[in-house]
Amino acid sequence: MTEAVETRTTTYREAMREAIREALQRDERVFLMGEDVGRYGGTFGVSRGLLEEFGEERIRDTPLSEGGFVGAGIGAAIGGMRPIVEVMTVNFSLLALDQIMNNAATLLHMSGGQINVPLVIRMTTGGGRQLAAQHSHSLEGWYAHIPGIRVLAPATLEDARGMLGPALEDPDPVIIFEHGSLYNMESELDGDAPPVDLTSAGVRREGDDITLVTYGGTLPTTLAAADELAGSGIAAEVIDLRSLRPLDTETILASVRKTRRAVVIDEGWRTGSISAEISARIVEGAFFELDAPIARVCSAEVPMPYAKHMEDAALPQVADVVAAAREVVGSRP
Amino acid sequence: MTEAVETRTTTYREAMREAIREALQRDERVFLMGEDVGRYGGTFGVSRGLLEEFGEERIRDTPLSEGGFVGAGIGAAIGGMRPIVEVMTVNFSLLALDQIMNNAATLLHMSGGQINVPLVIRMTTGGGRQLAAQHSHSLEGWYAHIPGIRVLAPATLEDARGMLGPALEDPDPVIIFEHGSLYNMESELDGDAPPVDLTSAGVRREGDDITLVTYGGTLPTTLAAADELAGSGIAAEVIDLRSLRPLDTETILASVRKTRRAVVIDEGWRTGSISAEISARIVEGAFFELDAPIARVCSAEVPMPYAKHMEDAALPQVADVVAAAREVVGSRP
Amino acid sequence: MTAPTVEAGDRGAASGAHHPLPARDHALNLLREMLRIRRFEERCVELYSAEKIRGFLHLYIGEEAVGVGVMQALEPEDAVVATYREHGQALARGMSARSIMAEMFGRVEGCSRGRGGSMHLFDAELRFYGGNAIVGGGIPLAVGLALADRMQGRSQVTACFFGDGAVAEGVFHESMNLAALWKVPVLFCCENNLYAMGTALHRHQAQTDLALKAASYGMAAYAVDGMDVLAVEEASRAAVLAVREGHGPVFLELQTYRFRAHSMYDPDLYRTREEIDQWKERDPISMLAIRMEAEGALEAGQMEQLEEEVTAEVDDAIAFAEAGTLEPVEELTRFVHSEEAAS
Amino acid sequence: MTAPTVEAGDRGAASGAHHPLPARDHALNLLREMLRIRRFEERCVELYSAEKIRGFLHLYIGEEAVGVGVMQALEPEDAVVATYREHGQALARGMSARSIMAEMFGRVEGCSRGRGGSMHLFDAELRFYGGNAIVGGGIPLAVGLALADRMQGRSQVTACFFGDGAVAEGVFHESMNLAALWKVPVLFCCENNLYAMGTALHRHQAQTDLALKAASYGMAAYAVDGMDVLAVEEASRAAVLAVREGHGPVFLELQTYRFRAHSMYDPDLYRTREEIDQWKERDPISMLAIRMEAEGALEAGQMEQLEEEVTAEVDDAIAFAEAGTLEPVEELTRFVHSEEAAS
Ligand SMILES: Cc1ncc(C[n+]2csc(CCOP(=O)(O)OP(=O)(O)O)c2C)c(N)n1
Ligand SMILES: Cc1ncc(C[n+]2csc(CCOP(=O)(O)OP(=O)(O)O)c2C)c(N)n1
Ligand SMILES: [Mg+2]
Ligand SMILES: [Mg+2]
Repeated sequence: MTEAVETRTTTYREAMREAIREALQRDERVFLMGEDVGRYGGTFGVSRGLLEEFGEERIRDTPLSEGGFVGAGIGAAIGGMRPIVEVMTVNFSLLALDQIMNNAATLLHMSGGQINVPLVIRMTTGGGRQLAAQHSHSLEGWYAHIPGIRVLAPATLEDARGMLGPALEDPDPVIIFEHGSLYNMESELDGDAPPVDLTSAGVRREGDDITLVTYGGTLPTTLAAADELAGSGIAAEVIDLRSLRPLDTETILASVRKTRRAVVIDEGWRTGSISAEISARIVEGAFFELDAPIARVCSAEVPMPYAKHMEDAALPQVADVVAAAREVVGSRP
Repeated sequence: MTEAVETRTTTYREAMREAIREALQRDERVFLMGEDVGRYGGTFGVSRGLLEEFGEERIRDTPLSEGGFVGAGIGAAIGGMRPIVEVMTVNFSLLALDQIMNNAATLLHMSGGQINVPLVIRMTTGGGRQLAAQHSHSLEGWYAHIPGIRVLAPATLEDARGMLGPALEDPDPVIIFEHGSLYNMESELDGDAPPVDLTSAGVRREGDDITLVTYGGTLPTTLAAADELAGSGIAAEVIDLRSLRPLDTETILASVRKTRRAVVIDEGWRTGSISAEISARIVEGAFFELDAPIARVCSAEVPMPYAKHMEDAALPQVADVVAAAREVVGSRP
Repeated sequence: MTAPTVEAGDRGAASGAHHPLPARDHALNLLREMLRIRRFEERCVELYSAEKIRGFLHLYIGEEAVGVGVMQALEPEDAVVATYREHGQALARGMSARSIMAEMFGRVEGCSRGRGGSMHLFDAELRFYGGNAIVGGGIPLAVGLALADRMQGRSQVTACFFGDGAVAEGVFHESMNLAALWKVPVLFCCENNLYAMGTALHRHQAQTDLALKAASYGMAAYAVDGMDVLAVEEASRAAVLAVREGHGPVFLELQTYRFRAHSMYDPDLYRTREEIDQWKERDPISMLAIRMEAEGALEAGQMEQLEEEVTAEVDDAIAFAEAGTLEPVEELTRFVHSEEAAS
Repeated sequence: MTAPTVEAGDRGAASGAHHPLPARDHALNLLREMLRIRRFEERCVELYSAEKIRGFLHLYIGEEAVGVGVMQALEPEDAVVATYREHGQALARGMSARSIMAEMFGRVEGCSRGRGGSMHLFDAELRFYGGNAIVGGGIPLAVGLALADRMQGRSQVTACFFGDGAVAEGVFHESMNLAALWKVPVLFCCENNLYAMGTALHRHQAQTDLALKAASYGMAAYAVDGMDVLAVEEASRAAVLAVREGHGPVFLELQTYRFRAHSMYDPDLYRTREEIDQWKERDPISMLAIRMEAEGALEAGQMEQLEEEVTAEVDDAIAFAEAGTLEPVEELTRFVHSEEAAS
């Protein structure tokens, strides 16, 4: 007798909510805390309905005190709970960065292995919704710089649904970045949703001519670019990093060794973005197998403007990825 | 009749103090503010004596409120002053990062060119003094990621003395990183100390075999490594970035085009350090002129341990630079 | 053994009845200013639905007495620091409806060249320093602006607006301490509308008496009826006078209410219809109009005339915005640094 | 029109005379604990000069009554969060002089394997959670630890130490509000030693009455004579009782003074010799010893015996540290993540 696996069409937002709900059901130590996660239902609606289901102790609205409640989440994790702390957006996480860097990421090593911090922090990231300069950052690359934490960037419904469970099982801090433009993304999702692995990158499309490396909000852009490139006979392999720390260098290098060419795409400001790290690693690991310089498609180095045409010009677009890939493919010494 | 240019032996600390004193003398709008800059004389003694000379309005001790007084510095700059804000160390600057990113760096662009912020922020950076995990960060690479600010890293007495003046003349925010291990560095310094340029990297040693790119606290390390390499017949060119934002890509590329090999050295944690950016730029600009992969020598990806032998193991050492350079020079496909 | 105590200033009286109506022209002006904000924003809602305005849009409707009342007390050379909910302050400070509307349309004719949108209105000439969308982010700026004024021997005042939610942010506390310690000329204007997004005051503040909290910094602090423009004006004038004379900062808790949702994205599920309706009975615009009528300060037809004037101004602003142009994309990197930058 | 007021709890009396001497054994124990800290740290100074101890070293000398007094009120299952000036708390909490000294020698036998040094002492078994060198950085941790206790239905208390300087940090304010709002079982222990490095209290706080400031969060707050170990113990016991019973957090301002410079780097130029000498007249150790003698609770020769015991303990700790080994460099990356990490 085979069980029927139920599949339904749902959204990234709902997949995330489902993951949170399941975690709350499975483990009494889990609770969700952050600004407006309760009565408001979450700024982006992720936690809508959970307050009614789980009550205000476990769906805990906080004051506007990013440093304070992230620090409290760290303390609660040390104290035996399994907090999911929602920092409304990465823009505001700067106010909690000291706590994340100097406590969450550091306590275990600094205490000689005594104090681990089983904390999950979720935040929305990215631009594209005309929210202007103070609400459009993509700073996940900064977090990927910090030893002691794991950084995840689910770009599919499977990952939105599947990453939280294993993240909560990690004895150390995990940060999950949800790109704001993904919440309404719809697709089919299995009802039984097995947990996913947190360490390896995913090959989202196979191809032999060039490797396109990306993650999160620019995965749809990159897949669209690969489609377009296919139209002109360029077979692009698309790698979704999934985990930004640790980086799955092996999967990237395996692909580049095959294609001998790479473009890295991310929404951070170009200088010092995570694309630079990917580029440096490819050079370190596959220099002699490269046929062309590695290109990066990133955001323009400007505070994000409000006007749509300017914001579009600042963010990586399908045409930018296509153009960069074409140039790399055509590159000759 | 030629004027005698007075030269004297002094320290990096005194050179910096001299620069501050001169700025205070020259421009009434300049004032210094930060934790313990006054009565204590500055944590690292940089401002000792200035309170007595300029009074407490202009040498302004602040409470422990990094976000608050950096924000106040931004406001004062907008209001017509020329503040020098000392954030005691880069470790504590995380508490002011929101102000630096979302106000100082952003206001001009976001206001359509109306509100510029002529602010200078100074801070100590780096490890090597057994101050452990919360006092040994090297985060200047993060600051170099932010559009709208200039980031400087004086590594010589000339630059310690000469960069502040032009930084204060910049109508936009400038951040100056002073590596803690440099303060006691002694050398000769001209009495008349002409202001230096803030945009170009410096070639601190010439060589044809390999380019070593670094800045700040790792410049002495790198120069020592170049000495050692010279002993075994490898002529290394040493580039001191001086400015981390903007980066003087041209000087780096010109050198790499000559040597065809490069190692980048910095004290940040390897993943996502500024070395990755330098590597990516070299690949973008001189890929076909490279004979070997670019290597990076960075800090180990751990919170900095207290014990000396462990800290030494975590930080870039002369031997590490020498080994990396040898490997790059010996690299074959 | 003494029990130390903090005393906040007197609470504002609950009703405007205690404040004599000012000269007819001035009263009419207050009414007009509030009406401009109300009608301007009502049109913004329509324009948002029509997708002419995008991003986040936070309305001031219901809170007009606060911005209008405070601005009466400021001189042209004073400074203002506001939040993302700042249309009201911007209009009352003298920014044109045209430049604000064009900004929200993303036009280069907008006050910030279309780069800021609703949350980032700027006008350097009016010393209107934004438009800050990080909650609490503008507060230390105000301290610094005031410090600069004092260090340069000017008698200017900086008015700094923020919400009740901002009182939970660390930077609020740091700024209050700095301002009180250094006795800088800031007027702190806390717009207590009882909610930070969907979180009610008593759910985000252990001490809901915000004036009292401010007083614990050794600062003069007063709670004021923020639905009564006369009360706000009076309190602001007294406060600004004290600040200007060098007595250090003053804190006003302006007790008000937003009639609309937090932003256009907010389903507004955390308040009851009754609560909102109760507050609407204290609508600052109708309260003033009714009182002026009762005291013979508003003649028949005058309200209609005001409405017409205001409608014309808003229509004109929309037409201006519609006719506006887009900043050339080539200018994307302009103003990352100043054009006169040293190098 | 009412003037709202905040009332802090009664100020602690200025002298221990109001607190009856406890049972002889207990009094002797208090004396011994303070003496351990004093002698331990005096040797640290020598060892620092001898370059056996490196990095930053902050001494608790003069403040011993605070750590020792508070610890009397805690049970083994309670938690402690401390600062970089935490030798005193660590010793009084029951960490061995050996493990602390070895830590400062950078030995793997140290409480943090030599990775933390003086500023980062940890002992998970004693629920001693650091050793935090970011001023104010530990305060929200304490709120979270207490929240975890409450959510898990335990009646533990978390004692959180920090200095007067930390009161200026935003995160202090955020944490006070969270703790009071959620009524979590934290005992806030503010070690007011009148200076934050070289900056005197009145130069960094607009409101120098710190208990009063805490009270403005609607929290019980008391100022206590921090040079009198009996006063500290009494206040702590009462406070811990209230906290444990679920009445929410309590704030103790422990008025004390450090007899030494801020750290070994500090030239200590910002205080007068007279001021220091005046405080030394209220040395917590000699005050208690003199009183015990006067009341017949300290016999002839007992002090000498205590000194001997303590000297032996410190000698032993130094010998232990000297004989200690270094963590193998291969272990540098160990414990960046937990060893049982999922993947
Ligand atoms: C630092 C920060 N955290 C969170 C947000 C998201 N946010 C925007 S407005 C708001 C509520 C602010 O409430 P309040 O200060 O009372 O102002 P009001 O909106 O009521 O005028 C929140 C949580 C933000 N913009 N900045
Ligand atoms: C966030 C932060 N800012 C600055 C410092 C540097 N610093 C270390 S201790 C100290 C003074 C703290 O004073 P206080 O809180 O009164 O504690 P005390 O040292 O007097 O015990 C300062 C400024 C720091 N460690 N962390
Ligand atoms: Mg509000
Ligand atoms: Mg102190």
